[in-house]
Amino acid sequence: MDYQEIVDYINRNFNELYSPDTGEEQAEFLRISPKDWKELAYFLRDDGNLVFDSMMCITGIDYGVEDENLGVAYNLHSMTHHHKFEVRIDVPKSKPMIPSVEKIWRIADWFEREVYDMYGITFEGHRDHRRILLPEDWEGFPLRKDYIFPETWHGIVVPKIKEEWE
Amino acid sequence: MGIETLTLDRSAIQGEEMVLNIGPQHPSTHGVLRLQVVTDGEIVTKITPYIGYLHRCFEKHCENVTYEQVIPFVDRCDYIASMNNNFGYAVAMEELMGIEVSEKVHYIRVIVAELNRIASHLLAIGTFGLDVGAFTPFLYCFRDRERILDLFELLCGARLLYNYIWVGGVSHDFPIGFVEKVYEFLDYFEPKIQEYNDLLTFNKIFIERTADVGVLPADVAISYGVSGPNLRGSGVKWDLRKNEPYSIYNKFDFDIPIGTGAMGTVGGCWDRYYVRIRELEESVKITRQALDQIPREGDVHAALPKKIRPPKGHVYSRTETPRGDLGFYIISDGKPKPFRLKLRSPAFTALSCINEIARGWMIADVIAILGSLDIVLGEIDR
Amino acid sequence: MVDLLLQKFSEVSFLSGMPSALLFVLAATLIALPLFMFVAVNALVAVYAERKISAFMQDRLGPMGQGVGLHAGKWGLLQTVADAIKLLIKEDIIPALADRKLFILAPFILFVGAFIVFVGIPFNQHILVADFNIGVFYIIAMSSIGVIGIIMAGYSSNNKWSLYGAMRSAAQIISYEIPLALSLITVIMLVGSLKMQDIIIAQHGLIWGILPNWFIFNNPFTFIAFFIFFISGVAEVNRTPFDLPEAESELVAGFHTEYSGMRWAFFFLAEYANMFIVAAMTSIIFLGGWQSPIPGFLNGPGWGLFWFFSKAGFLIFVMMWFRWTFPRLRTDQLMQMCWKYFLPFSLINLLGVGLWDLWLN
Amino acid sequence: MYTNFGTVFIFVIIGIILVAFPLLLQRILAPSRKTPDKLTTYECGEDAVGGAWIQFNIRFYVVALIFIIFDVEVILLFPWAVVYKELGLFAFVEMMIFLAILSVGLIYIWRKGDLDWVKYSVPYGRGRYKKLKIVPKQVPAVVAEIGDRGSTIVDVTTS
Repeated sequence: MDYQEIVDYINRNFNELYSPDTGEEQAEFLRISPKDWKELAYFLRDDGNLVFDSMMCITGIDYGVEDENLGVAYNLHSMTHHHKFEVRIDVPKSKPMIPSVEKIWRIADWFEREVYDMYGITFEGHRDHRRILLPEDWEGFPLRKDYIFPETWHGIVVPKIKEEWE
Repeated sequence: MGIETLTLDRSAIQGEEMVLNIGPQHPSTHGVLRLQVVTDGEIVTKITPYIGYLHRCFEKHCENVTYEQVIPFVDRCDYIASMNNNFGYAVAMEELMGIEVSEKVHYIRVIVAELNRIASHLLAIGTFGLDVGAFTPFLYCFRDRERILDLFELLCGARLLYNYIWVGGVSHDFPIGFVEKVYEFLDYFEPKIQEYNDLLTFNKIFIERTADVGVLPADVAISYGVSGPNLRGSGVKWDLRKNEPYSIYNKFDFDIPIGTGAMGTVGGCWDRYYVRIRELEESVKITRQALDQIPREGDVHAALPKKIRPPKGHVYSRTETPRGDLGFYIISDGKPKPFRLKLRSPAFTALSCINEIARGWMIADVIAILGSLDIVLGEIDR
Repeated sequence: MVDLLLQKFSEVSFLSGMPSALLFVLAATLIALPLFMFVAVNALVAVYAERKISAFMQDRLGPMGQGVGLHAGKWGLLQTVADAIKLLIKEDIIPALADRKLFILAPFILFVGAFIVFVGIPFNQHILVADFNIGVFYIIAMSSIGVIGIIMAGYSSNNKWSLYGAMRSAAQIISYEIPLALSLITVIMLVGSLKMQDIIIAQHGLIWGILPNWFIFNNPFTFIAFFIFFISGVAEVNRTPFDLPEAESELVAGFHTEYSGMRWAFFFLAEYANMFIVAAMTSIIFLGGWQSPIPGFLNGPGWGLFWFFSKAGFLIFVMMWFRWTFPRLRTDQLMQMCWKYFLPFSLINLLGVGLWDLWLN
Repeated sequence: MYTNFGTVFIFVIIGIILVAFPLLLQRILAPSRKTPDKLTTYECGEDAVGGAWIQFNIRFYVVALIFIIFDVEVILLFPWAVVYKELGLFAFVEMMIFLAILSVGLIYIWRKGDLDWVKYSVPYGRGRYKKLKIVPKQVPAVVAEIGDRGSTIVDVTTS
């Protein structure tokens, strides 16, 4: 199935709940709200026509300093039917909470931890919700666009690079 | 998806549980990985990997440099297979920008990528042998890997971090006589595979140590996003070069070796190891075909502006590196710097399943299982 | 040897007035010093040989040096000497949490345990420090003192890796001692004496006119016993594929992780001394010791030394060959190999040798 | 006049002196700049979690016991082997009966599984338990189509 067929199929099963993204990006992904995610995730994995048994990637996105949303992109792939799909969930920066799919695709465990580590998005229901790449006591979420680099860490001075990276 | 929980037979007398750190300074963690294991005697009951010792903020860096300048950073992610990483990034960028590169560039990329795959697998095989205590195969592998590095040095001046495959082409054409040298290497290398088999693969002790150990069933592997030789070792015939051909891989005739459980259960360490050995042969096959067909004439650069400005949009593209699916999620906002660049690392996903498959085994087995997963910490920590 | 020296002393005028106990101590010391030198030189040579052999097996050159300046001498001959000097001037570190007394004592026990075994080894017809009437038994007994040193080292370091190494070593060495001793007994049954020289002399002559009458060729059961003995011996000295107590890819350095400098050097010396002991014992018991392969050919005391060292040297080479070609076994496989294969086989061997002997006589 | 063991005793003393001498030499030659970090126990670069002096499960109590039995047996065998040629058939039969009794013990321990290192189970595959009952797991149809999934899940109830 290609992208359009998958969207239609989901809409048939979910009562026309989701509409394809119509933003200016000519993007092929489905934008949903966090509350529907868990149910959809089970459907995507277990439905006989979709069988997205493989989670390729989870990417956290910060839409910019002005934008009030953070996004998470889930890239799915089916090893059975050889089709792909992308789901994107936007959450407000004030309350970044997304249900965890760590029990559905086991790899989501580490990917979600990484997104939390870098963007501070909390994944509800994650059994091991910790930082993964950064030290446990790191402050702030470095991949956010408004992240301010720390001067020191545990007394170690971070060398300042004067010139612009270009 | 069947994720079974481990049950322990606690009828045997229990000692105190000991918390043991394997790494970051340990001979066989393949970098600076720390595994905190809970052991009961020699048996490991729980493994908690701690990563990030090599974290270099790759993704944050990428947001601050232009698209061309990302390539050296990509090199430094998987420093064992830099060519393949460059290749993956170039493929992703070309998909994002919708450009087509010339025939010759495709051939050059395939040849260097396959050579680097051989080099990377040689390292994996050698260090795996080292992990189970065989020292000699390691040096044999390095001897042959050295020849590939010499070829790359001739090609682009660097031995480890090549910065060779660029967006829209490669940095420069093959030097004179390079094709003949590669032929020469392949003729030299092909009989050597038998040497590894004699020395290590079919050694009785080696089989005892690795077959049946650390079994990774196919469904668990897919659920954990394990890819590449590790997934194929579990008996899943899945290779992006064949299933989702990128570049010109559909022009070549090659097989996808999978784990068959010849020496034990499908998906054991031995299967993962043997898939790599078999892939050496396949890579030699592909390289030979590419060398036979490569067009002599042609430009190796696409007509690109000095500063690449991809159109607004996003792409998720993945390619097959020696370690598995290397994915790039790139979002462009039309400026010369990436808005967001995420690298989906195959070794990251492979390592995440270590607690699942390695508990219940002994310390020696945990080391062997870790070796068989062939992780590169530079790529895990990015 | 001691008696011989005492006899010599009695002929020297200025020594004759001294008390005999003092003379005895003097004589023993005069033998002990060269023997110690031998142990040290043995380690130097063996380390150099190991480096070169491993290098040639691995398609490289090993230590080399040429030209002027600081280097390891021609063909790297001075490499091990440089190593020894480096170890001597290295800082000696005892971890703060370690059990100091045991930590210091361990290398003494390990090394002295290996050193006194040399008392019972006949190098040729005459060079044998003390010809015990229980010679073989003495060597078996003394060579297992080393394990106490290993356990002590591992335990006292208060390091988890060392503890693992020590525990593995304890289980391994005590287990392999049984097949080792049982295959030794097959030979003693045929000789009827525990004296080392008697065992060697019993191997004089030829069988079927072609093969030397060594116990390895004596009958099919001693042939098997030879292999059990040798492999168990390799396991006793913790060499690959049985180097679990110091498996560097698993246990970092096993029981001697915390040792450095000279203290570590004595573990090292003891390891190579033990290697020599195993090779020497195997060649004495199964390969005719200092006897020439052809009776009456090149048979003097000097040639005796030559034959003894070439046999032992070959077996040491085989041990190195093992090390650089085999992967390492796992603990449970190691134990199973001992208890499930070697032990039943050596019991059957015992039965077989008994029947063979009864049938022939 | 002086026994061979007297020589051994002197060798022990000389051995101790010869080990102590280089250690003293090292104390003179080598630098000694101790720092608290240098004196910590090696734990792969991390701070050690707990010490090593714990109750350690070596899982070899039974083997330790059989070792003692067999070692005593070996000691008994040495004098027997020396006089074996003189005593002939009688000694042989007698000792074989003794060995047979011990072997029964070995076989018993073997059958009970005490020679196997552990009774732990592993999550997937048979691992060390070649004889365990294999319960074929319900393979999801999806996965079955992807490739030959040969691995099975072990029933962890040891027989």
